[in-house]
Amino acid sequence: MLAAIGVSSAQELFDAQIPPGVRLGRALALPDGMGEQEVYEHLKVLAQRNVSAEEQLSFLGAGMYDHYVPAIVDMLCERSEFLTPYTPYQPEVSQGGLQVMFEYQTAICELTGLPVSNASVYEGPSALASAGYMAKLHNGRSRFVVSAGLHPHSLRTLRTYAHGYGAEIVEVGLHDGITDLDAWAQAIDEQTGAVFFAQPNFYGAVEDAQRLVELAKGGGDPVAIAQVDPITLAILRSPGECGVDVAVGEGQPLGGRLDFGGPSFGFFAAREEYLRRMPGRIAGETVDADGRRGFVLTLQTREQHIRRERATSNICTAQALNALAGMVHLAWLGREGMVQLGELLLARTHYARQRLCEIEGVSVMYEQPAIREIAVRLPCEVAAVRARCIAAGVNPGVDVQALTGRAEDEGLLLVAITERRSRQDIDRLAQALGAAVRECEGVRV
Amino acid sequence: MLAAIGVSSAQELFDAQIPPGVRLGRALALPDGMGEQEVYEHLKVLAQRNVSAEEQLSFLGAGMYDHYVPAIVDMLCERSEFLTPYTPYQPEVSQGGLQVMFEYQTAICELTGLPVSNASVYEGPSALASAGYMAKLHNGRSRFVVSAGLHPHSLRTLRTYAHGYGAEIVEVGLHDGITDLDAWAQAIDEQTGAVFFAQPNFYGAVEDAQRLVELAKGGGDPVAIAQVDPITLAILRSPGECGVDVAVGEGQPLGGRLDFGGPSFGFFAAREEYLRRMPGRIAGETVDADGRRGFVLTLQTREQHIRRERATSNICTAQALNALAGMVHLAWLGREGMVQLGELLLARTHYARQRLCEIEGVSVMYEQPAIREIAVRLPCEVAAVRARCIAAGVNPGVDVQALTGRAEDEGLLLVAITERRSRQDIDRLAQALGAAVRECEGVRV
Amino acid sequence: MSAPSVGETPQQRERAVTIFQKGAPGRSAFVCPEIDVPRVDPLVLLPVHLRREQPARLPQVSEPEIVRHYVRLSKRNFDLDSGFYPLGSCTMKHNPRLHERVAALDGHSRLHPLQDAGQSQGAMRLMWNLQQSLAEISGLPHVCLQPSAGSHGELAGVLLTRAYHEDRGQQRLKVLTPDTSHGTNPATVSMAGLEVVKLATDAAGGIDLDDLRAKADETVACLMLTNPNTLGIFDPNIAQIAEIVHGAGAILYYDGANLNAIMGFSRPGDMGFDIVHFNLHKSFTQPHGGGGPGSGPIAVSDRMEPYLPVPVIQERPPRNGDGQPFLELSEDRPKSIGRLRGFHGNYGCFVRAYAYIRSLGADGLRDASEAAVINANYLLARLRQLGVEQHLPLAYGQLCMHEFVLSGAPMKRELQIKTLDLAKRLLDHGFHPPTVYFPLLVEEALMIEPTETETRETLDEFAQAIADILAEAKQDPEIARTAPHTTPVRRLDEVAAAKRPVIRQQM
Amino acid sequence: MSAPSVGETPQQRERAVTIFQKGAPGRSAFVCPEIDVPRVDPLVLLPVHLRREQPARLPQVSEPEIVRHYVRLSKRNFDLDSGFYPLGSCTMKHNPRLHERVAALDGHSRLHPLQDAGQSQGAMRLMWNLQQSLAEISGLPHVCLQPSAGSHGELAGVLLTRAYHEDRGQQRLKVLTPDTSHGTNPATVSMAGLEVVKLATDAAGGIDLDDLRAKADETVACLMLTNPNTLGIFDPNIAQIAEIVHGAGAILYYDGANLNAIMGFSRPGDMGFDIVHFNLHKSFTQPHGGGGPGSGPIAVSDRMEPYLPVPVIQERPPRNGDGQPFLELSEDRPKSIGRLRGFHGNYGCFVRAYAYIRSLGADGLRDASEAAVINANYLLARLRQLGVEQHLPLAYGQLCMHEFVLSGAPMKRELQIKTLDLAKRLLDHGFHPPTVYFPLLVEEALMIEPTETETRETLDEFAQAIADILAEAKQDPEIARTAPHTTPVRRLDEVAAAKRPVIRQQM
Ligand SMILES: Cc1ncc(COP(=O)(O)O)c(C=O)c1O
Ligand SMILES: Cc1ncc(COP(=O)(O)O)c(C=O)c1O
Repeated sequence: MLAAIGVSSAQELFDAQIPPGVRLGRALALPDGMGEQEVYEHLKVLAQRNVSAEEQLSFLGAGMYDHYVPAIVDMLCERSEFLTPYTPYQPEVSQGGLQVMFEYQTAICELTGLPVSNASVYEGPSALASAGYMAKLHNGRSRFVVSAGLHPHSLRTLRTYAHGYGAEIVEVGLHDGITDLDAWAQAIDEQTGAVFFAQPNFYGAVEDAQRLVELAKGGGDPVAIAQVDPITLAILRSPGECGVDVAVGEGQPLGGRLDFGGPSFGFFAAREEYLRRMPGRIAGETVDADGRRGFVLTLQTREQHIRRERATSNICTAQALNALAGMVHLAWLGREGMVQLGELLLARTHYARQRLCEIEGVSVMYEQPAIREIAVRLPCEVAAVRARCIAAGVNPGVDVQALTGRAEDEGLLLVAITERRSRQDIDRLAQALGAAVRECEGVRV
Repeated sequence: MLAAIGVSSAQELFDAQIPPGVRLGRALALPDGMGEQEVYEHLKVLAQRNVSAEEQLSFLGAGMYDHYVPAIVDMLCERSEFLTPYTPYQPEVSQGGLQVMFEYQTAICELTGLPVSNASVYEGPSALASAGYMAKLHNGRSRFVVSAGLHPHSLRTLRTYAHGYGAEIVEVGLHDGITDLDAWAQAIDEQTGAVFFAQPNFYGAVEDAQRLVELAKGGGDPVAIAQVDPITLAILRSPGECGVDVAVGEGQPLGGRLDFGGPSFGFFAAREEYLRRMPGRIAGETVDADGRRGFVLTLQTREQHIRRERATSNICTAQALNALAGMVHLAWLGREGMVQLGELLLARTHYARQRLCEIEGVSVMYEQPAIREIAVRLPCEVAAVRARCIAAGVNPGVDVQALTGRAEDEGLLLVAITERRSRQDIDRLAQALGAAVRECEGVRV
Repeated sequence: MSAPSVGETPQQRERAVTIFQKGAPGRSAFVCPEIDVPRVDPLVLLPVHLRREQPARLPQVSEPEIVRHYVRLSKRNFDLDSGFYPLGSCTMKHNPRLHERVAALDGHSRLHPLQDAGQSQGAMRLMWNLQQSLAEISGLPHVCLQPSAGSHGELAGVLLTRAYHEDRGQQRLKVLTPDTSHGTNPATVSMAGLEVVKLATDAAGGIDLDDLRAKADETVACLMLTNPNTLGIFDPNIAQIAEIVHGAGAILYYDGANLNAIMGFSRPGDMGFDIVHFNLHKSFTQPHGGGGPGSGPIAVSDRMEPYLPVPVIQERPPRNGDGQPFLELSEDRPKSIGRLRGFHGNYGCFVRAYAYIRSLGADGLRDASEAAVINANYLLARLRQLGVEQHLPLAYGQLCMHEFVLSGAPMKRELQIKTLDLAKRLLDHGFHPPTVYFPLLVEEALMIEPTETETRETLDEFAQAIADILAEAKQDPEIARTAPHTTPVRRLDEVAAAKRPVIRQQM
Repeated sequence: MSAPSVGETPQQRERAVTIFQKGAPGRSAFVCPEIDVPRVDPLVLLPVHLRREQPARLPQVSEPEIVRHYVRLSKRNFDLDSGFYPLGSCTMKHNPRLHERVAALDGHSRLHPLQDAGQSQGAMRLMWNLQQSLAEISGLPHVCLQPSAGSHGELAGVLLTRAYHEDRGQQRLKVLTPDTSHGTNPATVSMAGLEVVKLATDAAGGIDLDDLRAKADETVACLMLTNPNTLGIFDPNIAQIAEIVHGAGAILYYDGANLNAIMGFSRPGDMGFDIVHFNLHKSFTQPHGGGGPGSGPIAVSDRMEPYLPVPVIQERPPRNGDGQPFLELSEDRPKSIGRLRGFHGNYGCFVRAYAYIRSLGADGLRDASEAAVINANYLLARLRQLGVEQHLPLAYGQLCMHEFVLSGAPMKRELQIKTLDLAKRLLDHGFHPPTVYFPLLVEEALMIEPTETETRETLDEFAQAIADILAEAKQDPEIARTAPHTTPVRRLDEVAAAKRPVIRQQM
């Protein structure tokens, strides 16, 4: 091949192009390569140094959840035809991927009750931050009012982005576990470009989303942005029904692995008027030269490769495969199934709330409804209690304050209940937590 | 749908066809059905009650081996297009499967050095028994001479089949771990229809296969049938080169999981003259109506669906998917790779032989070469030594006598070394075995 | 490669090239682990006279080449996940992917067959539970899971009947099989050293009782039967058949390939059968893999039990401290016919079948059979509605169980297309054809088994395709006679293949 | 469905029907676990005013329907495992399946991101090792793995430069990008609240140094560059460029999308770059998934380190008794730009990239870049040999790095087919076309990146296909202009799609 190129060595090819001053001139200081078997063994050893949700009875949640992902999701996502293509730049040979995007958009529209959806963004928190950018492009205002009920990662990501595109953030606190309605109403004014809240919020509490939007729209004309948990949307009043303008969220509960936090997908849906300012790919329907129905990436004039610095977002590679997983999971759950699942989670979370609050000294954080996650207040150091539970084989959930850093969150434990956690598992949790609390109380006394 | 059929209920459909006397009339006494998640959890609990080769350092072999199966094998075998079709009865839409069979046959011919191969049979021992049936069809003689070096399962399966198709079995013992050549020569006469031996034999020893065949052909005109281990065939003199007529074997080392013993595949290769008496499917090359190269199931007049009671075998469903795994594994190992692998196993097995025989009281069973399995003699009860090793986290191999039931096999431990067992692993084995032997010796004294 | 013509599909343009014709010297995928032990001269470890002379000419290809080769090849297959596959007698029902997931768990897939009993109780329990389930489903109490496929189960069964009679000092050499029987039945009989005697089929599609009575004497070892039979007809005289066979001192063998018709509705044991084989790869949805693996467990009555193959699982008192009976494999059975293969059978298939049975449960299995029978009858009715019957009449009866057989004889006469042509033309419509030319006693047979996992929409489309092909043939039979037109290759010359067999890549 | 015509392929015959148009009421795949806790009125647990009014109209389909639907859909995609995919700037190299296997291990795939540090040391170690490797490969010591893709890494980088300058009390609002830059670069600049200033390309395909000198002043925050650039040209003036930019007090940002050209040969850090983003889904073979997931870690120089996003991994003294440093995620970084997303980044992609780096090792990575550059130059030479150059000249230079850009302008003029037509006609030949119409400064651009994992045979076939298409166009340009002819759908009307957008299934 070198002869065909007209050089006598590969080195020549590089030397002809890379100036001497910037040649590396030595081997990279990396370990030698290994055969497949050795790499497998090495990665397996690393995996064994982690404790997975498959080995430990775990109630961790706070943004990522151990839902049961049906086998067909893996099977479909592993198909070369879905796994290995690039973004569908040649629609004639990408109808599979494009139709999946179209179906996914349909599903997200149905879930959120909003008329338009893109084909996925990176993940939840950055989706929220991107919604802020879209709001800024929409009305040019740079005052954002945010509920403290947002996931702390969302809040921080929004701050990072907002510092970039120039927006100031006003935080509204909670009352009995949900956004303080009075403070919320007061904070929102005519200068407010967008308002943000989470449903259910980070603490698991169901907000009165409709009221939040009404109050927001009463105080000005902000873009109302909700970060929603998709698994709850079959039973919870939908963003569309609540008057929300933009609904975003973390898609991991739909077909996603835990994967130590990623990759998953973010979803992004909005009212019609935002269509041409949406970030990301959008698949649209059309016909081919012979009149066959087909799908293409559409409204690309929003996008970076066409509009460059005037693009509505910089996103390019998104999360198509994860969105496929989400779509397949949704089809598998089905119309009635997803409602049944919602009711199951609601019932089990209620049971967990009751069982945990039977423990001496443990109380519920709020009186609000909760669907698959609940925050309880412990009478002693959360870290110590957690350590004891974990030693007993039960990971009781997330230490809230460690994540939020808020003083008022001291003692809060966030417990996630998925369909994989049976009544028996919840009883085991109650027992372990009870024992741990008693021990810690004993130590304190 | 019932209306279209013209019945008013499903019950009617059944009652019209199944006479009252043989209706079940009650529900089956089986547990209720479960959702996917519950079935998964149940099967996982069962899996956890097994100790897999992934969890335990294991030197078990004796017919099934823990070789490293590359990831592409799983990926290809899980593709719907290979996993879910039936036997390729419609060649125009089965060219994938048929070409794989054709390639597989080529690979088996190359490995065995024989010109014809079928597309797989069930597994190793029954492949040997089927070869006996073919020999009987070939020359009508019903006296079989077998080496005691055959795998005990092969020997027993052959007996079962032979009782059916009518053949008497004369067993020839071993000498220094390999077939006793004198006894072998003596046992074979003009009435002998077939002779059977294993290469390497059950005890891991490499036979002088060429000599065995020479002696057999010297004593009469039997069909010479060898059961061979495919993983050794890249370095070992091939059956074809040794004058063997029929080579069969267990295909599990090629692309197979352990699967607690199955499914795997059996391979079956022979000299040209046996082609029209081979059992099983055979893919052959042809052309289509436009002259394109294509593949079909061929020589079907041997088979049960055409020839019925005069078929050369009753086999129908065989092991196509496992044969695909084998073919992919072989392509992955490649021409040089398989030789390198053979040399690696040879070297490591030699090392293991040395390390184990350094243990006081442990001796090697034979002086013959061994490629990836070796039998050593312990000075004390094998069961007791094994139990101690297992308690120490090392499964040292197979208790030979428990499998063969032969008095002379007392004290024998059969140790399998695959490329997944490193020098360090072998050292760990030597240490565990040494300690166990010392303890058992101590107990005995 | 010449310029793509519009008439040729992309796959047709691609010529078949085997993996042996690809690659180049020096290419490979495998990186062999280093020899980490002290070097010893390999010729000392394995002397030259034992070493291979001619290297095995395996492929020399990189991993990307392997992947691309086989992925492309896979696309030249029709598969059940992509389309309707109504292959009669094969029960092409949906293969749930959950089964692949659980079968792949390390504790199942990486478990060595000689792992100590104490460290494989999960596997033994699974096998035990599966045995109990199959016993209940078949109405026969003793199960051996060992046989590798249906035909292997048949061999086990026929050897069992031999052992049974021999144990009673009887030499019974004849096996009765109806002319509708599957080819494996007579082939098995020969392999087991017995002799086939054919039974005639009566006008209703069942066994001709007179013929049976005439032939069922003290030389008969057993009768092999599937019920419903390969015509999809449940033999209304099954009770009398059993009586006659048993009356003659012979054994009744049930070929379980058609079990999908009757699960939870009727049981071979209750019909009087002594032995049944199951095809886990049919009724219990082990994927077919393009021709295996399968699994063919057998269940038998008390009197056959002593002869069951070894090993069998036995329950012992609890040992692991978990209060559960300890399970063990035992080879200690003096009257056993012996082993049929290595180890304990196709465990990987057991896992899938067991997962299936636990998923469906008692009601689900019954529902499956019910839906299978409804689907078959619906499709039959739909074909009638479309007037297909005129050219493709039902061979026997009015209703059917889970499958039915049409005769293509009128079609051949009137429309000048054969069953084979119809089948090939169905390929152009994106359907896998039914089983053709079987059973042998039906002229130009077309054997259709839709299974329970197909939707009504699919059945409607399939019926319409058949009607369309018949209509097309009325206009121009040549289209079907030269079909298929759009498959990766067109009609293949099977005669040439058999005449001068090329069965491996020339190098 | 009408009768299959011979001119239409089977896939063309099949009309697109979404999953929402399939199924029927009552059908479903999911069996919900029973409510195993005491029943409480659901309306008490979640009052009606919080409940959904209109049900979400999700599909009502059985599992077999879902499987068949999506398997069939998958077959309407072109994929890398089945064919050559020389999409310039996208590095479509083979995706080893080992990576999928290891990423699926429970300890990786089922690990919760908030699992306690003591119970996730394997994951932290993997991330740490990956960071160290990326630092060595790029020549920049500090790595943050968090960004979700290349563009996200760019955002991180531009925010870092802002933070850097702000920390020095400087308001620098301009970002220089060459006109060859990828669209994500200018788009990112705007999102970060800065302003794009375009730089001209010189005759050799590099940055116009005069233009750079004129624009590099104290208002400039940074220069964003990829090197080799999107023309496949390694900028020979890179040292001067760095000098000029640094001289102006600005930061040098490296868009790492083209890293596959130089691994082990040259390092952005050594060229003077302060920040680099990696595309693990390009250079490090994370599969593209039809449009993600990706992962876009960044590496930075010492002076940028204080501003890195949180969290970062830190080494602490051993704690688990294994003698290994204990690794922890820390958010305690006062000057950090903050978080860019939830949790720690796309760990699943890290596993694959890490497996890749360990598989190849130092030499393997260098070999990969070497082969990528050889393959690109070989393909270029091959096209020249076939006389393609006449119609499709190389846009700049004589040699190239890992990719090259042809101009279709002469072809359009002389043969009356556009780059788009050539691309569409390549589809009929079974090849994925190169990137087209990018970079923008090349008329009718065709950007070809073969990658290192393709064989010479494939490159030869591809070159031949291009030559054939040109020859065919000479005879009859209409064939290419109406191409593709054999794909599942033919050329699609993108204008109509955008004019009246239908972006979800009407129900
Ligand atoms: C009626 C009948 N009996 C027996 C068999 C043989 O089963 P197997 O292929 O599993 O050996 C079949 C398979 O098609 C069959 O249809
Ligand atoms: C040169 C260049 N820069 C940046 C990007 C953006 O990367 P990503 O798609 O990962 O966001 C791309 C992707 O095509 C690219 O080619």
